[in-house]
Amino acid sequence: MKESVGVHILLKKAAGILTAMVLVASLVAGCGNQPNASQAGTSKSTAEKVDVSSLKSSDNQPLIQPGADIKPPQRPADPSQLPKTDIGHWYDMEWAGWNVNKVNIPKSPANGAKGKTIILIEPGEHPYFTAYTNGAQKVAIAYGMNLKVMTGDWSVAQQTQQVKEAITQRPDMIIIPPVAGDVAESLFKQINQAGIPFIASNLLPNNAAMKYALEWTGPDDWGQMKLLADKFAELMHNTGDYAIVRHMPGASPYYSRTWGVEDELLKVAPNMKVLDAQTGKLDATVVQQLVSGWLTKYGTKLKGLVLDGDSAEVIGAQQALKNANRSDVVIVAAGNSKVGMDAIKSGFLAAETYQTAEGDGALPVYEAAQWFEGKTIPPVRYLPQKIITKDNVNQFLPAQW
Amino acid sequence: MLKTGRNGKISSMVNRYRIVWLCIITFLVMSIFAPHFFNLYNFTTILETMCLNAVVAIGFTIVIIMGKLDLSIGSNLTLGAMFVIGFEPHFGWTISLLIAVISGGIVGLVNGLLVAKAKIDSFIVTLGTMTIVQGIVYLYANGGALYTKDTGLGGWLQQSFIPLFPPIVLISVIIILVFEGILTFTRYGRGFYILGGNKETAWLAGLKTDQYLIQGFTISGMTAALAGALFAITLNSALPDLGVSSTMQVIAATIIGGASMAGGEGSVVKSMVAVLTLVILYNGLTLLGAGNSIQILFSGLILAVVVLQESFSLYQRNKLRGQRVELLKEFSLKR
Amino acid sequence: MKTVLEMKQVSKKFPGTYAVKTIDFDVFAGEVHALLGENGAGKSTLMKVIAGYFNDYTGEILVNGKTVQLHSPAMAKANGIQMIYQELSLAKPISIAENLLAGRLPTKGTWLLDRKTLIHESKKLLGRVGLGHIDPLVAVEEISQSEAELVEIAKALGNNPSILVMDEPTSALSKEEVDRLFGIINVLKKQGIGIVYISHHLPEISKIADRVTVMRDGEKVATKDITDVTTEALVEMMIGRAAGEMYRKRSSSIKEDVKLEVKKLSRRGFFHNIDFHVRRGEILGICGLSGAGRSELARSLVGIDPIDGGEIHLDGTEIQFRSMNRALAYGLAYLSESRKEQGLALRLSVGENILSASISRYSPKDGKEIVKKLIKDLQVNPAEDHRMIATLSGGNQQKVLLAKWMATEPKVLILDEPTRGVDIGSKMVIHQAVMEMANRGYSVILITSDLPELAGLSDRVIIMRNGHFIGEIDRVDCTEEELLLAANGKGEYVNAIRESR
Amino acid sequence: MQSANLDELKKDSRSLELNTLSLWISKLGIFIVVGIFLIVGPLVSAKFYTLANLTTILQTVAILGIVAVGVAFVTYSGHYADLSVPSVMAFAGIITVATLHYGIAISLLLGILAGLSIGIINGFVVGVYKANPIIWTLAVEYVLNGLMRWIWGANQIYPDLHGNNGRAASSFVNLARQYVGPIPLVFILLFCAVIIGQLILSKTRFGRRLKVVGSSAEVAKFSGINVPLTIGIAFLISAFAASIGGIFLTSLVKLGVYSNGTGYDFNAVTAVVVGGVSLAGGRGNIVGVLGGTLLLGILVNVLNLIGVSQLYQTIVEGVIFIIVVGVNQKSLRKLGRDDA
Repeated sequence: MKESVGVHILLKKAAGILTAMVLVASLVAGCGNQPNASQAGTSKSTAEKVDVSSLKSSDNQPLIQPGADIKPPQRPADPSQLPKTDIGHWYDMEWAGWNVNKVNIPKSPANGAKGKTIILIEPGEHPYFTAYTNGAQKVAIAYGMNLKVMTGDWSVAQQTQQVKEAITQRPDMIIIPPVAGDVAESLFKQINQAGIPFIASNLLPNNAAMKYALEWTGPDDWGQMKLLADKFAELMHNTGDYAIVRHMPGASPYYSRTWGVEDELLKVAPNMKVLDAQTGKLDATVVQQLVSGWLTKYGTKLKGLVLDGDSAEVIGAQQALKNANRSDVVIVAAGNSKVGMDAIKSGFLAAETYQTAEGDGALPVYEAAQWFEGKTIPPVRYLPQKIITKDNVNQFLPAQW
Repeated sequence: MLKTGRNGKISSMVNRYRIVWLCIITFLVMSIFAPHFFNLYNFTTILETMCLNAVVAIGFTIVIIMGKLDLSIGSNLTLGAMFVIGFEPHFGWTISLLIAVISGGIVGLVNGLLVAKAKIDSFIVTLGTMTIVQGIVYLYANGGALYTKDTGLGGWLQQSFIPLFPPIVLISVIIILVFEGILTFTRYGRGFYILGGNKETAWLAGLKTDQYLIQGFTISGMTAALAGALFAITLNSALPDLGVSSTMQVIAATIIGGASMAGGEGSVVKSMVAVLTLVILYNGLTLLGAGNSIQILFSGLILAVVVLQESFSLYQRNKLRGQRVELLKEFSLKR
Repeated sequence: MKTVLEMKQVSKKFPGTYAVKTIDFDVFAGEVHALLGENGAGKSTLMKVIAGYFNDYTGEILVNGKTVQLHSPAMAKANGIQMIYQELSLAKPISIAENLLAGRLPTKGTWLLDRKTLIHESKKLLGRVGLGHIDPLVAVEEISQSEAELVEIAKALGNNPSILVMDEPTSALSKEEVDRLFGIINVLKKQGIGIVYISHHLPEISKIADRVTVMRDGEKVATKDITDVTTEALVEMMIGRAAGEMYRKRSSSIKEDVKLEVKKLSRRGFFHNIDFHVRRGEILGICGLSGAGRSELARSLVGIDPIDGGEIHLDGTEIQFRSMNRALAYGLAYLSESRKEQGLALRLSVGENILSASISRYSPKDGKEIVKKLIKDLQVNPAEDHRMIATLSGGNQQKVLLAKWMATEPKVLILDEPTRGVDIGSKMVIHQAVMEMANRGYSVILITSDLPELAGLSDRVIIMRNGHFIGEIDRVDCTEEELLLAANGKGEYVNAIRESR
Repeated sequence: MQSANLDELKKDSRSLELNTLSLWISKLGIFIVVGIFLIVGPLVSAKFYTLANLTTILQTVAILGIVAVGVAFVTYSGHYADLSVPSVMAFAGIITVATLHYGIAISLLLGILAGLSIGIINGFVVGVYKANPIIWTLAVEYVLNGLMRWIWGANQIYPDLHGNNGRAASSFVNLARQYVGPIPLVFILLFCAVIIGQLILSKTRFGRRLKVVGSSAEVAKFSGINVPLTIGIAFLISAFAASIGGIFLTSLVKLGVYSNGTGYDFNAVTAVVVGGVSLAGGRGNIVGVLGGTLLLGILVNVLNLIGVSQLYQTIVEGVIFIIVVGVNQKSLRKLGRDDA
């Protein structure tokens, strides 16, 4: 085959054209696939009140539910002095945002929600957040608001960049579920100083960060874990030792889903002792090795298991328990994915907390709409807390993610 | 760059400064198409975002020039971030910054010793230290995040006294230019190129090859830790998994920038321009509304195209190696 | 004559044996002192001691009368000792200038690089070896092999050494380039530099050397002036027994039938319109300078490189092949030029190397047998097939390489520099084996720049120059002078008409 | 010159005597370390040798073992490692789940074919164009990961247990939980992979060609070996093993998502290198890779039993990894088998 000497230069041109083509293609692809296309509001005129109570999440639960009106207890004198096993020690983390004086909060335009643009900065791609965005989209459409979504890659570096990019676009409102609670403060400060109102959501940031936000909405992780602990104590008849599979180090559930349970149990069932608490790194294999290690080490002394999540953790625990053919262990978990709901139905999982992902996404958009209409919104608003067990699991099917 | 193409043809000019063309093309495309792109605030954001990976790329490029590989840059970056925030309350910024950079240097030193003295492949050594340092970082704040009360320095770093160049960008660019100067214009710097080009030549020229290896890896550890520390200061906080995604991004950028894995070729400035290109691409795509998946897709495509173009042209050049020009003329005469 | 370098009772021990034992060796200023000996005679070890490779040698070394320690290349260089290596030691991706002045780049101030002086000085050095026209900032990977050899020599000259050690400097150079090198050496001699010259080319040594030292098995046999010693005496000293006539003409058993015929074979830019044939049992030599396209022709004959035209006929029928293993199946084998890069895989054992070209030919059992047989036939020493090839001497490695290609039972075996850098003893064994193969009906094509070998072994020689076939010497007893003339395009065997077409 | 008198040529003076310790290390290699931990195990916890504990150890590393056997071929061919393994695993898993409605057999086949297509691309670019394997497979990892996230987004693709093809879905889901007699299917697959891999490497012609290519690609080219094809097959085997591993992993976690294979690239390299396959190529064997994989499983188990926190474990794993590789490399050099 005849190779002309020119092929070398030809290839260089090809590489140049290919790269340029790839970049132009991004324009077309870019606009197309994100479900952010703001359909022109089909909603009625701005004045008319929008009824969202009819909206349903895919597990046919009402999308916007009145959260339990939980009031924070009195703040102990100096929480850091209290031992970790006393719930007061975690007061600032648990009740972040309640008693903090807001700073430089913009005034509401009070001219209705219709036509407003909201930018949602998702921390990263995960099935929970796909459902979260669906919920947010439903409410945005109902109010005729334009919701643009940016997705990160679970890294602080990426979210920092996206916050700045969101500010560049000068939206009317930003909704931001932070990648990490403790690191959120400098991001919130930037949005606040740019004069853009924003609502924090889903992950509890630290107390100091809350003074910049209009409001924080999301699950009361500490509260629902206490509920789960009460159910766990009831199922264990307040006796027997247990172990906890912890969340990823660095994220705030790392604390809430460990100490929330442990401190509550110390109060409710003092003679239930925690044998060990280790991170499962949200990985089925690591959880299996961890649980199997506990079963070998503690044998029948280990009566109960608390899991920080219900997908990879449930699968790992199932494998380990099957190998040790132990079916006497009472297992409870947080958050309700499809795998977890199946495990409840099959009886492997005794109970788990209900956390509506779509509701988690819908709530801040709803609150934004109220704010646009000039209503006052509370500093913190929780999602409803429910415990799913074998008998009420069917109400919550099919699972949202 | 201390090297010219033999034939001086445009093609070797284009090839040598390929990354600059790529950067300009990306910038133009994004300025035309991406909304809200063309404004001062966004440009400052782009430059600030570039700093983290560009400073990490300094040390990594030096290691690539030596013909080796350093996978531990992600963990060193996190180490720097955690130590600077962790030690600040006790010692203040300057000393904690020093501690962070020195601890990164120590990890680099260990890498260098294992590669130079124990003669273990650098891919393996740095894979091992990556896991170890990641463990240390988690252990340091027993899994938690760290944050500092004194947010003064962080604010100052991002204050744009000069438009477009806040202090963090100035510091990063200056460090990069200093290293580029050392690598191109000093005898010490040229040693890295000769070591990467041919280890025996360096040894026979009397260069202390083991010293260069150890110093190269130590610099890589220090610049990674410095980058992490500066980033953490702007954030006033640090997380144990801060540097996870940086490792691969820096490797991709350095190769796209023109460094070659075989050693003896690469420049710190070109790696910075490559990081800038990728950041412009990501920024533009985000403003166009494209999700994170498309950004990963594009950085992969660009890396693939660069690797393909380079290996294909090398493949062609080897085919024609040794061709005698006068015979070519004669051959075409006959047809 | 001032002694520039003197070694007294120098020895160097390797685990288990003495590589070099109690050597006295001296070099005068302005003298070329040749160092001769078989591989494994300790010649290269002695040379490395001088170059500062080892820090554990015993005995005393004096440079210009002063005792010195040569424990690292830097120390050797400091004492004015410069090495020129057989395998090139240039860094390919780096500019020529930086290679030339490696380790001592000129600086302005303490460490800032002085670019102007760098370019100026490297241009001067390149001028001394006739490469003045090349831009010193060009990368070494973009210049040709022979240019790189001359850059290597320029680099050594750069440190204005008082002692220059040259290890086989002419092995890859053509006749013209060798003459230019000898010119440079004579200039250096006049400048009073003492040169240690290591080579296997005996005719070369008689042309350039003033004194010669012969080593055998780690010990010095004798040091003689070149004038009062003959080539035969040298060979006898080297192998320690009667050299006999180096190349005994074998009774030619050439059969009439043509084994391989090539018509109008060409590859754009490498060789054009090559016609020749080889008969069964015949050894056809190809004579030509380096760069004449002989190796490229061989590579195309066995399918490593493609061809752009012409036909190849084996046993009368035309054969086509696009890959080397198709060619091997037809029985065309090629013993390649460089043993280290292309010939033997250093991390394989002797047995694995021997079978590496005929993997699909032998079952494991037959494989073992053929390896044993070939190790015996070629007297590979040590004769253990599981032994690592890296631990064998150069000569024995070359025998293993020949065994590798004999294992493929080729109809036509092409040999490219089969005995370069190989000691006399191994060279004999290889020649013996090649002649036996020819007697048994194999056809052999011999490409070599070792003219005595070419003249001695070939039954017929074709001549190539600049990619063209320019003539043929159809006489068994052709001499080196005729070959040399023909390779340079002169002499009666070259018919000018063909070349000008 | 009679050939006779050449015989008394003195024996080559540079013979190296082999010291027995390094001979043993290179022979047994990793199994010595595995043995040490098997002794330490019971000291740490009496119930180390219970069936449950051992099954868990093997089960948690079975999939990694299968993938490592594939990657071992790439390392053995002298091309470092295949960094596209995580995406290939996820891709094969997603395709299998997405095509379950055609029935389990066809969907498995399609899943494997999807993985193999990536292997063909890798094999072609690295084999023919000699692209740097680390950078090229890294680029493929990025592109494939980006593609999967763009097409399937982050929503998990569930095997639809209750839909019309529930049977295919349920048989898929318990693929990873299947038992053949007392032994889990995934063990059998691991041991088959190791045995077949070892046979391919040591007994077949391809294996011998791969050894020459691994030691020196240039020498292989000049020995008539089709080097691009041999390298291509090595990448194909890696992709094949990754696809099977990916399908089993997807079956284990009951859902297909782009992030399924995360972490398997470096863990596989760890198992391969600790198992004695040297990065320089042409050395080591597949049985060693099994040893390396088992070591990783036992190590984590012993550390859990001792009660070492997860945070410390990564440090211990890293330190042991470097020590084993260092000892391995030193013993090879002492045997004069390695010119490193």
